[in-house]
Amino acid sequence: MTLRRLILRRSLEILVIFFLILSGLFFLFHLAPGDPVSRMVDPSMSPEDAELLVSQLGLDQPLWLRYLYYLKNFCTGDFGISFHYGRPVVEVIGERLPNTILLFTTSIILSALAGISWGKLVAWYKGKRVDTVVTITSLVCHTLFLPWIALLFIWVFAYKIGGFPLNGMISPELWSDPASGWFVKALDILHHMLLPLLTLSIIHVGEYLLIMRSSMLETLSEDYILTARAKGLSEKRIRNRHAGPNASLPVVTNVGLSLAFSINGGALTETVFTWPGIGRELIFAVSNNDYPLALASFLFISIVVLVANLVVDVLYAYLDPRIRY
Amino acid sequence: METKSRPTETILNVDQVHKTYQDVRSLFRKSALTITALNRVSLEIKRGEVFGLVGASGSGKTTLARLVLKLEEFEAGSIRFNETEIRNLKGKDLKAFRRKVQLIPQDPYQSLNPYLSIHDTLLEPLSIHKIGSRDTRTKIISQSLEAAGLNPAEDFFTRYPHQLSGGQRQRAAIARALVLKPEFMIADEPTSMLDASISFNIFRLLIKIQKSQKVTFLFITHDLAAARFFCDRIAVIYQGDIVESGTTEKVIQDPKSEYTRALIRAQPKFSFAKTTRPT
Amino acid sequence: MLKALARKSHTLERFLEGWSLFYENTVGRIGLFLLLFFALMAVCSYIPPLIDPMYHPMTGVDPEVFRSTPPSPTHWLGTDNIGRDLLSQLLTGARIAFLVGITAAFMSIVFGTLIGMIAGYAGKVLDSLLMRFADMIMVMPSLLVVLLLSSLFGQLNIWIIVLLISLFRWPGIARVIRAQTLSLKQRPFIDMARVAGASHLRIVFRHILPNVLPMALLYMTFRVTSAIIVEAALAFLGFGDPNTVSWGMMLQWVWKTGHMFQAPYWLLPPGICISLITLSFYMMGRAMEEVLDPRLRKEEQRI
Amino acid sequence: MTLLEVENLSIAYQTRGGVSLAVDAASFSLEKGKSLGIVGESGCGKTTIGMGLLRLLPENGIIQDGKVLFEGQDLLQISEDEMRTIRWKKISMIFQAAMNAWNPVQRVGEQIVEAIRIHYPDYSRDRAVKEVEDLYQLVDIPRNRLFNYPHEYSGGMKQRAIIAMALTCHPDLIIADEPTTALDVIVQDQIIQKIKEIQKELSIAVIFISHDIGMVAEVCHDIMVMYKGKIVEVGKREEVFVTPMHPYTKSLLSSYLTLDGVFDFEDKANETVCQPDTIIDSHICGYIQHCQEADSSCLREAPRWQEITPTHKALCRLCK
Repeated sequence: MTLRRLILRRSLEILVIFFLILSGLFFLFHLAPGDPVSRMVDPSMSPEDAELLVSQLGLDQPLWLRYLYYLKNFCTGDFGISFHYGRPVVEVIGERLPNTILLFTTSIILSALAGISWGKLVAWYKGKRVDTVVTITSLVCHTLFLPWIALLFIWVFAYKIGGFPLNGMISPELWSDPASGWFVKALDILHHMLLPLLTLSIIHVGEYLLIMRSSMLETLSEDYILTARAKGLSEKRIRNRHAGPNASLPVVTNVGLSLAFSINGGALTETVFTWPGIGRELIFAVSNNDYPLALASFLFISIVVLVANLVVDVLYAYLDPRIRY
Repeated sequence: METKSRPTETILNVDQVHKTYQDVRSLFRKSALTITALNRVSLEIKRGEVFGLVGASGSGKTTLARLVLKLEEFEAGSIRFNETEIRNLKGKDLKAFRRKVQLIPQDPYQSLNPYLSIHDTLLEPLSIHKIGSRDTRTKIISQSLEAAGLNPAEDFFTRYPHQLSGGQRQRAAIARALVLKPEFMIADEPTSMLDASISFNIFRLLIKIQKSQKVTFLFITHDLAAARFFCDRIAVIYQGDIVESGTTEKVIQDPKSEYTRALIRAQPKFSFAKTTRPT
Repeated sequence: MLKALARKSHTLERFLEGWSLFYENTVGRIGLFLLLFFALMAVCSYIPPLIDPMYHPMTGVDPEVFRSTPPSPTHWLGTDNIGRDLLSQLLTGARIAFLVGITAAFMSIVFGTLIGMIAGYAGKVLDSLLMRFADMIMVMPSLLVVLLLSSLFGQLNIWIIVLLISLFRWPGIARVIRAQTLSLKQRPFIDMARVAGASHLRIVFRHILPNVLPMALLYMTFRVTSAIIVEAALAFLGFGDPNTVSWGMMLQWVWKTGHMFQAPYWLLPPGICISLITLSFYMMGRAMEEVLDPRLRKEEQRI
Repeated sequence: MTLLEVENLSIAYQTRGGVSLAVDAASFSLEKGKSLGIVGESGCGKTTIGMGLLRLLPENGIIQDGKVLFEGQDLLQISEDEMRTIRWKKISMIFQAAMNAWNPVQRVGEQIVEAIRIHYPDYSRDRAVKEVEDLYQLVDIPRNRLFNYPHEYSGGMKQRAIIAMALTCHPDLIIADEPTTALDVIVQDQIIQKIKEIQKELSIAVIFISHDIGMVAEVCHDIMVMYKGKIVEVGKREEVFVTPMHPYTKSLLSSYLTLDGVFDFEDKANETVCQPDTIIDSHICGYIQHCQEADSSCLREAPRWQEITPTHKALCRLCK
């Protein structure tokens, strides 16, 4: 199967899954105890506005019509008005989504790269002291409770030592200053991003490193490694050219499989560091009964996970010729 | 001693059996690849004989065995066992059929459930078919084990597969096939995983069983020499087609098909030894 | 003595062999001792309220304390801002963690094993349907879904949370068990059972189940950790069961009441406990994996 | 001229149960351009010898004692770096057909070119590719398959490509470890013929390891029979085949089924294989449980090497 065909097929599957999630959410919202109208319409709205919104969302129609309205509104990007912000939900999401993608993808890519390269080395020194120390450290890193370690980082680095911002993504005074150029702004974002990034990465590096280590050990007992040895290749070449690429395949698979779990961590990190991302928005919306926002945030988080899954699949097919042929 | 009763009676009749597989990997291609495992294969096995099916891996010989055992379905043709079509067997009839046809598997390391003791493994067919009381069951199990050359049988009751050697496991698998006293046994490359001297003893055991229990054998192998040793008649199968069949001696002495000739040519020659050693 | 007995019983023999391998494993041993420590904590959680009602983790308030106080002879770990004893909260937290972790993990194992075996054994349409369904659940962030549900259905009690966690965490196990079932199905002993006339039910429960059970138990330890983490995160975000104390909830209190910079004695213990209890289950799981997975101890078979 | 001389090679494996001896004081030699077959059951130590010669034992394998003199140089004494220059350039291997000897994510041609360029760093890539193409012609694989992935090859093709790779650096010795197991009978024969042909034409010495005594006899000048880690009989193939001396060799030959019935197998095969193994003193003959010729003296005394002809000898007290 060619790469293009694979992408097409996976995209199709993903569309179906997304459609199911979309429909599932609708029925959840409309069949849960309580009044669906009050969920979608801000109680503080004027009656005329509320009526307009009700007819726009089709909330006065029978269930199946409402469902069609819902699908149509999704396609046109109409998710209603956020109770809290008083603005169309899609605007809020549009602002938040890039921030989440920035933090999330950076941390996943960084930790996958670090996990693969360190795991490769550690496996090579199996049974030595380095191996034991690194393995146990990764175990500890992997099982650290994320919100707690985030609080700890804020307490230590931002409060005790200082030098790191306590929260947010930007320093407002710097951004309102017309004198600061794009480079300063980028640096400012990076400065704010460091602690959340570190938090997210620490959890993932541990996981990926452990997977890479055991995958590497398994690969080293494969027959083609023996061939490589018999060919007279140096150990380093065997490690980097033959064992490494094969061993990293399961790590890639695992990144894909645990993406949904990783996004949980992403949302928690955003919340603790008040990083203006979509995960934090969802948690905030749920706490404040801002249903339109919660619904839309969840949908977009699902889209992020699904697309990331697609990317991982394609990457895997690219790395393993047995998948595409 | 009973001489061959009605030697011409047919026990198994395979008629124009056709079986194809879809290549799973190309399921999403525009034209899904279909592999023909068996191409309108016909053969007839007489009661009491040893029939050999010789072919390379992937030639369809194991597929045929699985069809006869009713482990898989086939598209066209018919398989009749004792004049009964097995294709639509269900429920009670299927159970009765299962009692009469047994399999000696290829891989003794994989054919015994690692979590069952030898006794429990042999007990299972008896309890499925509700044969005998508790005491008679133990007796049947001992007899089967001893018939398969595991002496004394009681020593093996509590053992688990991983505590046995390869040859012993294969004997246990044979004993399991024997507990139901089948009429027809299929041996699917029963020695290909075993070392030469052990596999030779397994052959001898099978011959002994065949003689003493009057079982009909379908013997599946890739090795012409083994087929010659064991079989009355053989059929050579190549890529889903039976290219040749007849009595063993005739096929080997006077092969008609090109493939059979190639098979015979591929056998070790020992030309250096022939001249010095009497046959 | 034990060895003589073991020769008679296959299960016991395997268990003893596995146990000795497990115990030789440093990681496994550390995990086991940590776990025993937490079990002890959970057992001890019943003691403080018996000594004095003011040690009750939820309702007990020290009448002399009006704000969060550091460790003292009467409150070994200090108190929270309304004068509740932190130690007794911490001990109760251990109990809740065990309860949530083990029941949720057990339930997801039961779902996962059954669905995985059915999908793998039945194959064809049922297999693809079940696995697509599993894939769909797998791409849903469980924590966020539970959050969404709790906003729709109101405050969830601890049992509903456990049920929801297990409903969202079975697909991983189902996939593994399905893969194992598929490879078992290829193994000739399944064919042999069919040739002997065994029914599907018999094959699944007598021949496949015992072979996948060790793997299922192994995954249970990993599921315990994820269940504990999800529950703690929920509680941390304020969606826990308000009638129980959990470590996640303690963290939420210290965070929301703004004590995190002033009261390290309050911030540190719950976080350490959550991290360590998940670590201990994880370590046990890793050690078990090495015992169960023959590929990881290949050198033994190679002669 | 002697190419390889192995003296008293003992190799053991470290297991959880302790140290187990896999090869017990093996001594043999091989002339330049000749071929030697090692025959024995699985687990008799034949593969271990092959791996030991190249010092490619698994981590828990220990070479306890002995010398491996290759062109007069003891391979067990040189450093790992020096050993790497010996591997493939002087001694190469043809692996078991059942093994995944190819790295699944690299193109086959790439892997062969790598073997050349490691040992001849001054070769350009094009020159290396050219050489591989010639070798492909030699082993009858179409040139355009060179840069396919391993999974696109059939079993026989993979094996032929392995042979091509083994020849890349013009080695003096090739160790072929069960090169035809798991292949079809006809393909098996093709591979055997190919190895034979190459051995003759390029006059490369070959050590051919197999469980199949018939296969070994097809290819090799000399045959060495192993049982439970010990060499039990050595000789020219005619000698071993026509006048086998060790009871184990006899049983191997008598259980060998052939098309024309060269060997009479009816009477000699033993039925004692299923006796439970009991632990026996290590110094007495390891085959005693299955031996039909053993007498009471075999239980007391260690077996001795008996020389039948200058080239043919067996480790058995009874054969003369």
